[in-house]
Amino acid sequence: MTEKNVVTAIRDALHDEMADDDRIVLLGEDVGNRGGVFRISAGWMDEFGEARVIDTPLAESGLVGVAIGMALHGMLPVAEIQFADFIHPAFDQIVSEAARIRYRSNGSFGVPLVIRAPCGGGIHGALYHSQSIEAFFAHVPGIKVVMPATPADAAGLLRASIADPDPVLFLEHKKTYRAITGDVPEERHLVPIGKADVKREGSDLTCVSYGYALHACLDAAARLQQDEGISVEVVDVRTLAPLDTGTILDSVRRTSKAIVVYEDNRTYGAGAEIVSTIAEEAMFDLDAPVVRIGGPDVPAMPFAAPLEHYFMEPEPDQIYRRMLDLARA
Amino acid sequence: MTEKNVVTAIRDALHDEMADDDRIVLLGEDVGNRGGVFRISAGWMDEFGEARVIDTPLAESGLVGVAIGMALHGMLPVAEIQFADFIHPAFDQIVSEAARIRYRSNGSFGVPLVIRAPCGGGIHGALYHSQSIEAFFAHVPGIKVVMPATPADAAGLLRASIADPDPVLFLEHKKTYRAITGDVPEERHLVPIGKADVKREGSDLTCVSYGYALHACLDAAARLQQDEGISVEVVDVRTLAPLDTGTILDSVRRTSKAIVVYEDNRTYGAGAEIVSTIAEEAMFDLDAPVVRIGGPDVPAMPFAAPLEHYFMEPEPDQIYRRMLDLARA
Amino acid sequence: MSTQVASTPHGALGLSDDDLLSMYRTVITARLLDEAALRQNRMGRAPFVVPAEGHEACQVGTAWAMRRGVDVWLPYYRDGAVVLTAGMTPYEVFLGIFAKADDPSSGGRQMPSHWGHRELGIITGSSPIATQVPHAAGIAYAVRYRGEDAVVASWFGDGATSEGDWHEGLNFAGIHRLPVIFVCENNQYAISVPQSKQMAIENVADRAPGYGFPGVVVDGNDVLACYAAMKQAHERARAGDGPTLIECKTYRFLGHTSDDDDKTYRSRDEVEQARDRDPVHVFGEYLRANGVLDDVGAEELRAAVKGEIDEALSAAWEASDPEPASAMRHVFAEPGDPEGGSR
Amino acid sequence: MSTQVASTPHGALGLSDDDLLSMYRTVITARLLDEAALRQNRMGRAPFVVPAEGHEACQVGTAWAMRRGVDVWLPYYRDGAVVLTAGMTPYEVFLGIFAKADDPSSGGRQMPSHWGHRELGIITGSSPIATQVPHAAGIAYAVRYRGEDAVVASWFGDGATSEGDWHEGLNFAGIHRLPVIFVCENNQYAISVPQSKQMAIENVADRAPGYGFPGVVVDGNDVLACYAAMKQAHERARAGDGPTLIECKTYRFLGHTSDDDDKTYRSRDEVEQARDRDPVHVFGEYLRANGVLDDVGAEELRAAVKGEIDEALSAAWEASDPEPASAMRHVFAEPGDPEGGSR
Ligand SMILES: Cc1ncc(C[n+]2csc(CCOP(=O)(O)OP(=O)(O)O)c2C)c(N)n1
Ligand SMILES: Cc1ncc(C[n+]2csc(CCOP(=O)(O)OP(=O)(O)O)c2C)c(N)n1
Ligand SMILES: [Mg+2]
Ligand SMILES: [Mg+2]
Repeated sequence: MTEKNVVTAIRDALHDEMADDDRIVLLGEDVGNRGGVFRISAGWMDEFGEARVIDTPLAESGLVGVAIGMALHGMLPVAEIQFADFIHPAFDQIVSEAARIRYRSNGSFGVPLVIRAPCGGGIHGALYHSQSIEAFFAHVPGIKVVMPATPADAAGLLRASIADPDPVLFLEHKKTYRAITGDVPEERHLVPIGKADVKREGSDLTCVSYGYALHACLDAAARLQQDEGISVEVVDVRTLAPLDTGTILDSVRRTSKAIVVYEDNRTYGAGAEIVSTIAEEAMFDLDAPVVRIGGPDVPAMPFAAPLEHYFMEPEPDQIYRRMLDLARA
Repeated sequence: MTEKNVVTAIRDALHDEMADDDRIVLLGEDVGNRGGVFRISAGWMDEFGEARVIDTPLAESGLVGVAIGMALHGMLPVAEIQFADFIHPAFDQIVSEAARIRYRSNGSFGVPLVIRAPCGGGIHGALYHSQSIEAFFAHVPGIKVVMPATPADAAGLLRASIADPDPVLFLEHKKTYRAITGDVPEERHLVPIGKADVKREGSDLTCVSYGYALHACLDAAARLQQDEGISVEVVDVRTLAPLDTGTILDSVRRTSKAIVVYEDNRTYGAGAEIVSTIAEEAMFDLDAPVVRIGGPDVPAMPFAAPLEHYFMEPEPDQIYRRMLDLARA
Repeated sequence: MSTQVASTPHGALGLSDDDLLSMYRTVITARLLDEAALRQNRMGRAPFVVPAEGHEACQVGTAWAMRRGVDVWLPYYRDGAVVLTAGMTPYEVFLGIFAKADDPSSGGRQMPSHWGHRELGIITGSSPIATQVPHAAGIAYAVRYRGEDAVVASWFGDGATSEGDWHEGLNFAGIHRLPVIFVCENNQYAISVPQSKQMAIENVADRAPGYGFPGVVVDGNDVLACYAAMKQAHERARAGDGPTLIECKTYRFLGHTSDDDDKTYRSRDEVEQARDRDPVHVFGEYLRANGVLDDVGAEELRAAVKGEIDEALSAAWEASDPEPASAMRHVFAEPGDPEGGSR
Repeated sequence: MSTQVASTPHGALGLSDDDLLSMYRTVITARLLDEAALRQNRMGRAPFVVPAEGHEACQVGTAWAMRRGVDVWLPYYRDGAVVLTAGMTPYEVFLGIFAKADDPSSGGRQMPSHWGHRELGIITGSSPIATQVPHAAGIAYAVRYRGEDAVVASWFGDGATSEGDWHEGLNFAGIHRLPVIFVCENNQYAISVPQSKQMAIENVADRAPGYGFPGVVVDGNDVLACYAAMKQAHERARAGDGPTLIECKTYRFLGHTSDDDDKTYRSRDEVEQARDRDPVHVFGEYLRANGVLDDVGAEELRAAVKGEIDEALSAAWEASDPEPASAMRHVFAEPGDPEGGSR
C-alpha cells in the first residue's frame, strides 16, 4: 500500500497499464508535451512515443470518433476529454456510435474504449469547467459510467475500465484530485465495475452518494456520530451504470431510512433513479420518506466565489442537517 | 372545434403563427420543396418565401447554432430536427449555448428558439428513427421540454413554445401523428407550458404518463373500468421541464396509488424523477409502492417486427396487468 | 494476350477482360437486386429499401480497387454495390431486407442497408450521417500503428460533407497522413436539398487541399474512371503518402428511399436526362464497343444473375426471424463474443 | 491636410493621424491592462486571467474596421483588445476580472474574458471553442433578413478551426453569402498543440475556397495590414458579396491563461524570437517613423493610460460582489428582461 491522492493514483494506474500493453494509447487535447492540463501524462510522449500519446486537434467529436475507429481495429484507446464540460460535441459519437455498435451489429463488433473526463465543481471553474455529466450517459444503455471517489477506487476502476470489452465513461471529480488521499495497493488490483461500496458502516440511516459529494457525506456522518451518536451508513455508488441496486437496497432495508446526495442539478439527476429504485423496492421497509439533496437547478456553477459557494451549499451544512432531521424523523 | 390528427394540428398551428408574425422562420433539412419528411411544411416555401422556409445543409449543430444566432438578433426561429435521433450532434449547441445564454449573461441575452423533434418508436424506424430523448434535455436547466400527446395540446403548446422567450424543445411523438385525432379549437389557443393535465379522472389509482404511452395508459384505464370497475386517473405530464409536480402530487394524494409509464429506456429515464418526487413528497399517502414501467434498457428499438414489438411491450398487455395488480395491492 | 489487354482503356489500367466481366456482373447484380427489393417493398414484404440505382458505376468502380479480406470498408446506406464488391452475397443482402436472424449486418436489428460484416472487414454503420468518417481515420491510424498493409475507405454522399464529423475526420487523417480514402458519391441532393443549398462550391473535392491532401473529381457514371482514381489513391495510401478525397459526380435515379417521393423536389425531365447517362448502359456500351461482351452475352449474364437473385430472395424469405426476447441481448459483451472489430 | 494624410500608408487606408493615435491608445490600453491583471492574479486577487499579449495588433487592427453601435461582435476569450475597441471600458473589464455584480458580461457568473455586452452589440460568449461561429452566421442571416446595414464579425484562434461547428458555420455563411467576417488569430498553438498537429496545411485561410469565399493571410503583428484586410472584408460584406476569412499570423507571448505553464511546450528561444516582432513595438516604430508620435508623446500616453487603468482597477475592486442567492436568477426570463439579444 502507498498513500497517494486521486490524480496520482490515476496517473500511476494508467502509466502501468500503458507500460504493460502497447495496444493502449492515450489521445486528447494537450496530452503530449503539456502532459494534459492536469499533468497526468507529463513526460509520457517521450516515454511511450508520439504514436501512443497523441495530441489531437481541438475537436471532441472527431477525437471520440477516431478512438472508436482505433477500438474497432485492435487497439485499446483511452480518450481524454480535457474537461467533462467539453464532452457535449462528442455526444453523438458516444451515444449513437460507441454505445450502440455492439447492439446494432448483433454482437459482431465491440468498442473497448475508455473516455476519461475530469468533472465537477467547487474549483472556481465557472459554468464550463464545473459540470456534472453522469446523468446524461448513465441513461444510455451500451456504455458504462463509473465515478470513483477515492485513490484506490480510481486506480482499480481505471484498470477495470481498460480491461472492459465495452465503452466506459470514467469520470474523475477534479476536486478529489488533490484533496483526497488514501492507500492504494502496489499490485495491479481491479475494482469491479458495477459494484457499490459501503464506505462507512452504520445503523440509523443510509446515505447514498458518489464523487466528491461522498466526502461531504462521510464528513457529516462522522460529525453526527460524534455530536449526536447517530450512526450513518454511507454507500459509495462508484458505478452509476450499471447501478448496483443490491448493495443500496440491502443497506436501506437494514437502516430503514435513506438520503441520496449528489452535486449535479437535482431534477432528473442520477439521484432520481436511486430514490426511485428505493421507493419501488423498499418502501415498506422505510420509516420515513427518502430524502434527496441535489445541486440547484441552474444551468451550471457560477464563477464568483459567493455564487459558487451558494451552488455547492445553498444552506450552511445542509447534508448534516438533513441527515439529523431524517434520523429524528 | 375541428377534429384533426396531431400532425395536422401542428401544421395548422405553425402555419398560422408564421402567417401572423414574420419574425418566425422554419429551418431544417428538407423543410423546403420536400415540405419536411412528414410534409408539415409542404407548399410553405412558395407561400412564405425561401428566406423564411430554409433548407439547411445536413448539419444539426450548425442548424441549431445558426438558429440561436437568429434568435439573438430579433427573429423567432423554429428549428426542425428531422428525427429526434439526429439531435445528438447539436447537443453542445443546445446544452452549452441555448440553455445557458440567459444565465451566463446574467439576463442580458435570451434565446427565443423552438426546436421541434419528431421522436418515439413503434413505427418501424429501428435504432435511429425511434428514440426518446426527453430525459437528456429535461435534466438541463435553461431549456423547457414539452411533449404533447393530443392534437389540441400539440397546437396549444406549440403556440406557447413560440411565444416563450426561452428555448423550448418541442417533442412530437411520431406514432401520435396520424394515430391520434381530437378536437382542436379554431381560435388561437395557448396551452401553458409547465401545466400537467388530468386526461381521465379516477379514484383508485393515479397513472402518470406522456407521449404515445399516455394513450396506451388511457386504453388500459378504460378497459379496467369496464372489466373490473377499477377507476384509474390518468395524468398527462405534457411538460417534462419544468415538471408540474403539483398536479401529479394532488392526484396521487387522492388515489393513494401511483404508476408511472414511459416509452424511453427505463433506467435514469424521466419517469425516475416523477417516481422520486412522489416518494419524497407523498410517501405517507401511499398504500402501495409506486410502480414504474419504462422501456427495456437496450440501446434503442430494433427493426425486425418481433424485436420492435418486444421493446414496446415485453409482456403482453403489461400496463393493464400492472395497473390491475396495483389496484388490488 | 497481355499486349491485347494493354491496348484497351481497361487494359491500360491493368484490368483483364475477365476482370471487366466480373465488374459488370457486380453492377448488374446491384441493379437487379435493387429492382427485386423494390418489388418486395411494393408487395408489402419489405418495409424499407434504399435503392442505389444510378450509383452502380462509382460504387463498383471505386470498390474494385480495394482488396477483399485485406482492406477495410466503411460504406454508407446507399452502397449496395460496394458491399457486393466487398463480398456480401445477395442472400445476405436479402436477409437484411427481410430483417432475419441471420442478417450479417445486424441480425435484423437495423434498417436494411446499414451494412456490417465482420469477416469481410465491412465496419458496422449507423443512420447518423458522416459518423463513420472519423472511424475510418481511427481504423487507418490503427492499421499503421499495427504495421499492417491495409487501406481503409469510407464512402458517403454529398450531404455528409456538411457535417462537423466529416471535417474532423478528414482533418485528422490529413494531419497523420493516414492510409485512408474518402469517396464522395455526389448525386447533387441530400434527400431534397440541392447541392446549391448545401455548399457554395461546385466540387466537394476542392475542400481536400484544406486538409493537406489531394482531391479528385471523376465522372461517377464511368466505372473505369472511378476505378482509375481509386487505384491511384490506393497506391498513394499504401506508399505512405496519405489520404485522397475522390468525388464521383453521379445521380440517384429513384427516390431517396422507398419512403421518399422525389417528385416533390425534382422535375421528371431532370431525372430522365440523367438516365441518358445510366452507368449500367454506359458500361454495357463500353463492353460491346471493346468486344468484351456482345448483346447475347449480356442477355445471358442478366438472366443468370436474375436467377441467382430470385433464388437468394426466396431462400432469405424462408429464413428465421429473430427471437423476440433476443432484443435484450448484446447490450454488453457476452462470454465468447469477438473483441473489437475488423481484426 | 488630406493630401498629407494620403501620403502615408495609413493615410492611404483613410486613417488620419488622430485615428492612428486612438488605435495606438487602444493597443497600449490592452497591453497595460493585461499586465495589471496579471499582477492582480499573482497577488491572489484575480483567480484567473487570459492575457492577449502579442495579439494586440491583429485585434485592434481588425476591430477598428467595425462600427461601434452598428456592427455585431462575437469575440473569443483572448479578445481583450477587440472588446476595448468595441467600447468596453477598462473598468468594465476589471469588473469581470474581479467577478463583480456589475460585470456587464455576466455579473461575475462566467470566468473573466467571456465577453458580452448587450448595449455594445458584443454577443455573450462561452468557453466551448467555436460555438460562436454558427451564431455569427445566424446573426448575419437575421441582419440581412431584417434589412439592416450591419456587419457581423467573429474572432477565434487557430484551434477553433478544427471543430465541427467552425466548418458548419462557415459553410452556412458561404451558402447564403452572408455579411459576416471570420477572423482567425493564428498564434500557432491551441494551448500546447502546435499547428502541425492541428492541421496539415500552412494557412487556415486556404480553407475559405472550400466554402465559396475568399481567404486572406495577413501579418498579424502589423496593425495596418490587419485593418486593411478587415476594411475590405467589411466593404464586401456590406456590398452583399458575402463572407471573408481573414487569417492573422501572430503569436501569444505569455501562457495560455494564468493557469498555464508554457515552458512545458515552447522553448524560451522561440518566445524571445517572437517578441522581436512585438506588435506594440512595431506599431510604436511606425508612429515614430511617420512623425505621428515621438518618444516623449509615447511616454506621456503610456503614463496617462496607466493612470486610467489603475483608477479603473481600484474602482472595480471596490465594487459589490453578487448576492449569493442571486445564483438562482435568470435561468428563465424574468418579467422585464430584454428580449433576444443584440437588437
Ligand atoms: C445526422 C443525420 N441527420 C439527418 C439524417 C436524415 N437523412 C438521412 S439520409 C439524408 C440525406 C443524405 O444525403 P447524401 O449524404 O447526399 O446521400 P444520398 O442519400 O444522396 O446518397 C438525411 C438528411 C441522418 N440520417 N443523419
Ligand atoms: C470544446 C472545447 N474543447 C476544449 C476546450 C479547452 N480549451 C480552451 S482554449 C483551448 C485552445 C484554443 O486554442 P486557439 O483556438 O488556438 O486559441 P488561443 O488560445 O491560441 O488564442 C482549449 C483546447 C474548450 N474550451 N472547448
Ligand atoms: Mg446526395
Ligand atoms: Mg491558438
